[in-house]
Amino acid sequence: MGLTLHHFLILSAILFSIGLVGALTRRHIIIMLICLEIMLNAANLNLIAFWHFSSNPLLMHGPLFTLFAIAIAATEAALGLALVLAIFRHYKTIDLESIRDLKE
Amino acid sequence: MSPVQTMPPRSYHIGKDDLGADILEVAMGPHHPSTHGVFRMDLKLDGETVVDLKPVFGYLHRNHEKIAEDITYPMSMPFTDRLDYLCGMTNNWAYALSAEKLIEIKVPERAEYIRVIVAELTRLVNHCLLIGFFVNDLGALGTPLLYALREREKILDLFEVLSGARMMVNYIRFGGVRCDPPDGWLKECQRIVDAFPAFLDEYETLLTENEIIIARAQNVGVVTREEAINFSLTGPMLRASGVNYDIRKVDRYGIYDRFDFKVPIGGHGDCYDRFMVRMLEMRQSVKILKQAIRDLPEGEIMGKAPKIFRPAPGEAYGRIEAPKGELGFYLISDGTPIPYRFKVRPPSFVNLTALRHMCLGHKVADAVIILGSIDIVLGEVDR
Amino acid sequence: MSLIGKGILKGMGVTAKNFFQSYYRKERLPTVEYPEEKATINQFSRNFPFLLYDGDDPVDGMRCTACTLCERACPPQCIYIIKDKDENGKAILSPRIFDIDTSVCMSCQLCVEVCPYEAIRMDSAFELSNENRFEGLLLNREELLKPNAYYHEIHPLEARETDDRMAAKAALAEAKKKARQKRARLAAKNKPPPGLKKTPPTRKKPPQREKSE
Amino acid sequence: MIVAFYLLALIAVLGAGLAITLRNVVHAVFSVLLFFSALAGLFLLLLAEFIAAVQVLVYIGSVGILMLFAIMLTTNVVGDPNRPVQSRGWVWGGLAVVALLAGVLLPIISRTGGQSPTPLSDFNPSVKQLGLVLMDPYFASLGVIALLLTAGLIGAVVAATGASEADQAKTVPENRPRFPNN
Amino acid sequence: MNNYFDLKLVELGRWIEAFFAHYPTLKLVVHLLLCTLPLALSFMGAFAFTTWLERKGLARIQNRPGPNRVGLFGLLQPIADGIKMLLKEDIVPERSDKLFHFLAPIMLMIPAMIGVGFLPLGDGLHALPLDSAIIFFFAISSLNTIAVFMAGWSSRNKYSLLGGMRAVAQMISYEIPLVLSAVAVIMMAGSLNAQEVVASQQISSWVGSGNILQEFFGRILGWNVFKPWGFAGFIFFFIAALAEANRSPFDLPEADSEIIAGHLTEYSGFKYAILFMGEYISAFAIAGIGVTLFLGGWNGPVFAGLPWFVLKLFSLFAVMIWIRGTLPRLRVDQLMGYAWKFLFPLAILNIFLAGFYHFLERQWGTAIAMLAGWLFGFGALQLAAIALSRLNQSPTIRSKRVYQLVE
Repeated sequence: MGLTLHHFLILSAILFSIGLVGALTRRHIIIMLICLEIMLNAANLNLIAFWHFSSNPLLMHGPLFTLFAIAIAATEAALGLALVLAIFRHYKTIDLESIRDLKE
Repeated sequence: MSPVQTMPPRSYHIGKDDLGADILEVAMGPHHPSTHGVFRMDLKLDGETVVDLKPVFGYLHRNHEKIAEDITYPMSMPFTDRLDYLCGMTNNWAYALSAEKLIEIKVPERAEYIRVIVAELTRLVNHCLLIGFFVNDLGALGTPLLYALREREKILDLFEVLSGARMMVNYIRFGGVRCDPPDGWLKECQRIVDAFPAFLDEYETLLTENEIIIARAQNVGVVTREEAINFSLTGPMLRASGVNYDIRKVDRYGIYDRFDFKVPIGGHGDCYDRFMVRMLEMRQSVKILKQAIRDLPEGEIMGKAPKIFRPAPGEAYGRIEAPKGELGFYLISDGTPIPYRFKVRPPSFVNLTALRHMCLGHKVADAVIILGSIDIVLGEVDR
Repeated sequence: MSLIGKGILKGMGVTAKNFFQSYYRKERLPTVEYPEEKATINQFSRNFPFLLYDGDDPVDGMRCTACTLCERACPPQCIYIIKDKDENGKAILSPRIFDIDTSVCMSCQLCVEVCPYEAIRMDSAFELSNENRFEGLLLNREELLKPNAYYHEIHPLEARETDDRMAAKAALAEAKKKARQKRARLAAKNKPPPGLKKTPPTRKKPPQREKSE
Repeated sequence: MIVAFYLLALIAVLGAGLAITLRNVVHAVFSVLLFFSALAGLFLLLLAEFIAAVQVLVYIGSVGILMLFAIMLTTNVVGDPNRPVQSRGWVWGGLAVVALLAGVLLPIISRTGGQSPTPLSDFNPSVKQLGLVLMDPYFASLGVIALLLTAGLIGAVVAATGASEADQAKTVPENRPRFPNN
Repeated sequence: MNNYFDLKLVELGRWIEAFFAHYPTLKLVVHLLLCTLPLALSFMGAFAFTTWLERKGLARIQNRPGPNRVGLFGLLQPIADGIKMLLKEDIVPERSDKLFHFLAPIMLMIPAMIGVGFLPLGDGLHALPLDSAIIFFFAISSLNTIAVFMAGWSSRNKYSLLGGMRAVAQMISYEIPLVLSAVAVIMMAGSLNAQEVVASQQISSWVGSGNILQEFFGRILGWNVFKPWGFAGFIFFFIAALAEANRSPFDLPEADSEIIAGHLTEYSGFKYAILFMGEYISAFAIAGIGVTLFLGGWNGPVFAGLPWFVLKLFSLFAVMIWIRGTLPRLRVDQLMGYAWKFLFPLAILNIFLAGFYHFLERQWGTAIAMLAGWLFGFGALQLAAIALSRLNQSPTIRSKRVYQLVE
């Protein structure tokens, strides 16, 4: 019973949900960004799994889009952390609970 | 001359910086690998930049001046070797000079020439050692230092043959020198002095144009002319800041007026200038040595010194151009053979006072180099 | 327009030169492998003092007359002399105890300069370490005494000078004694003059640090 | 092959789980790095070598370290023990996600049915094909991604330092005398 | 005679595996062991030898004989050091992060060992023959940044934190020029596979032909170093490799004259030895990749294959030792400025140069391309270097200082 697509889909679903739980429940901004990364990676895993079991893998669609996804995720992480720095410098705390008010 | 942009430090306040990261207090402790001997710097660092610096020394204080008030004048001559243990001869000469001011003793010609030869040899030893330690602080893992030590060994062997010991020479007496150089000594000294410029060229190709040293040492630890004079710096540090003040030219003590030599003057007063000024001074010392050995007269080496050295009451201040700066001895005698007051004016102690001013605003790595460029020897700083 | 890394390359050239020359040029590899090969000690180097004696019997051939000049001239005060007395209390001109604490001595050679009788000289042996910290480095008279032959062996030039000086002094003393005897004989022939008592010039003794017994 | 898959899956789930629950943020980041490397292993399992290499290079090499830098620049790394790790309504969040997982994802997965599980070992996709595909039909998107990356880079720099310049409105006392260049 | 040595080794491998022919799983395990075990052991042996080589080399540069007490010419000195390290007490600071303090040395060894696997040691000798080996190598080598951070962070002391942060910043900023200078080679070789890169570095027309002379030079003149963009790329690659492996002019993290031993301060005993070994083997790995990309991997005139690779590797390492004996250290901000404002733009320019060379070669053949490359290409790089150093006031451009000698 070789590896089938189901294995990978279930795994990426579980990982996605773990990421989502983390994002929703943790109060530390950086941990939230980390969970975001976990969710994105779960999606990548899905993409590659579908490409691997697709009918004509030589078209290279899977790796192509994963490459783009990784590039975007990296930029997003960089920007996210820059914003975290700005928030920390302004509010002197990075606890999500206390950062509520939009204006000063 | 490209404008020297001294890097203005971000902020001088002590305490939290804008990112809220607190100030790091680091004690570059007594036995830190790069402090020359037992010397501590209490640094306050903001990230990498030095915000405050407090030099702490006294670890090597041996109570030299108080002991000197218990023993007779000639008995404290061997103690002067222990002041700046790298150049024993110049310490002896400074003490002898001030003692000879207390009692007028005619120093014979041959002794004067030997004193000049021996002092210039110590200047060579001190300067090439300093450059070795300075580049070692820059990180060059000891290669230039070991070349310097190799040259120093030759000169120390000369001292050993002449005075019996390599560093604790105790060679110069009031009114002359202790013993005559044995016959082979002058030929050997001539050979070493002739071979020295070759070593200096090799040292210069290794160090002066090295881009990394230029990048690390230029515009670091800048001391302007006025600041140098206000801090009463002396010696190569003063001349690197552009002040033309060399005691050999100013006082014309001994027979320095007979030799023609130049005094190198730096333009920027930063670490690189101090390093270059010492390099050029070594070449001038070789020039003096050549002239001194050439016309060394015959004759006896000891003036008519009284058996018991009992000067009339009074005071005297003798100073010479030691390799590190102006080394002075201030003696007050009250008619007995024992000095009433024996005060040493060490050059590296006075130069050290400028350390804090030079290091503020620079990085930790620069603070280490600035300390290296001041050329302190703790025996002299703590006395 | 200089190549960017020219200074660094020239520096590397110097180290390369040193690397290769250290294989064939002696001057580039001056290290001495200490325990196997020893560097020659030059005859002028000095380390710790030792006492000289002529002839073969150390005690009575000793030149030192316990005049304690060197004890007073020693800056760290590390020499300790007690004069010798024979059985009926008359002082003999030689030290019963002559100790040098080599852990205190800083080998400054002042004692050699001061000594009028050429009795103390500087040795150049430097392997002196021993396991006993206190008594080990305190050398008493027996350990300090060394024959004149040993002195000739370690400092040949200096030893010869000292011997010539001693010989000249002895000859001078001989001539003076002969002259005195001649004068005495002459005076004994024509009525002996009253003996004048010559008092040695009194010297104000420099303040003596009290020796801790 | 199955054993490798289950092992890597376990490590991945462990890494992600730990990342959420650990109190010390630095430990959380290290566990996420473990998660990323497990994922790289899975990509290798799926014969997407280049993507595994990029994953290691981008995620573990730079994003991980970016996180560590961000933590270094902001304080309270260990997180004060008295505050609860999760925000207040964490129970409801967890329940919502589980409901989403069971209700929506799993049924869809079960309906897709297995594609033809092509035997794993017959083809080995080389980077050259990816390069060719990247060049001819998708060249425009490559350009767009490049622009996006540069914009992101500049944006991050402005965001991070911009804020600090504003704080430094107060002038820096010019106390070191400018060296008169003689 | 060529790659005779490698074929023999591969045959030996096949012969051993033949014993387990009828247990497929065992055969797989043995195959894996044969790929990795000799590699690991040989590189640990190489590590021991290089510590001796380094101490002897540095000593001879400094006019002293170097270790010669333990064994003949001091050859047993590394073993003596190893035993000493084993016996030394392993002190773990009390408030440190025990788990990560323990993990850091392991985390440093992993990328070093995997990185070494990607090197094409000989014709058939390639531990991890991945299609995208070079990119994987750079990915893995970025792992030891994390290990250095872990070491610096977990020992919870001022100096190691300072050292750790310096090391991380330095490694990140030198990874870019490292990868970019490799990109030029990959672009010209046309593939990421290490074996193909090596194969592309021999003049195939000459190697096939009969006469001895062309055979001899064919395998040398093909190396990338003799091409204009290859030589410039090799210089940038080597400088970045020095920084990546924390070697001499950039050994900021363990700058003993400033912060005691950087992230290694709190390590003692065998953990320190492992960290030390990890550093050396990652330096080996990066030097190996440098040899593969620029110095023609295992190509060599008479006995191509493993001997040539080892010879080039150790000669590159000898140059590292030589540099360590001469050059002083750069300051942190200069080091960063040098990477971002000097090496990075030049590496990009080098890629354009390679493209220009490729186009010329297509049009008018290699001779003209070589000529044009060396004249214009190198001139352009030199001009760019001068412009850049003038831009950020680097030391080389500052006017030479003149010192008056006054009376």
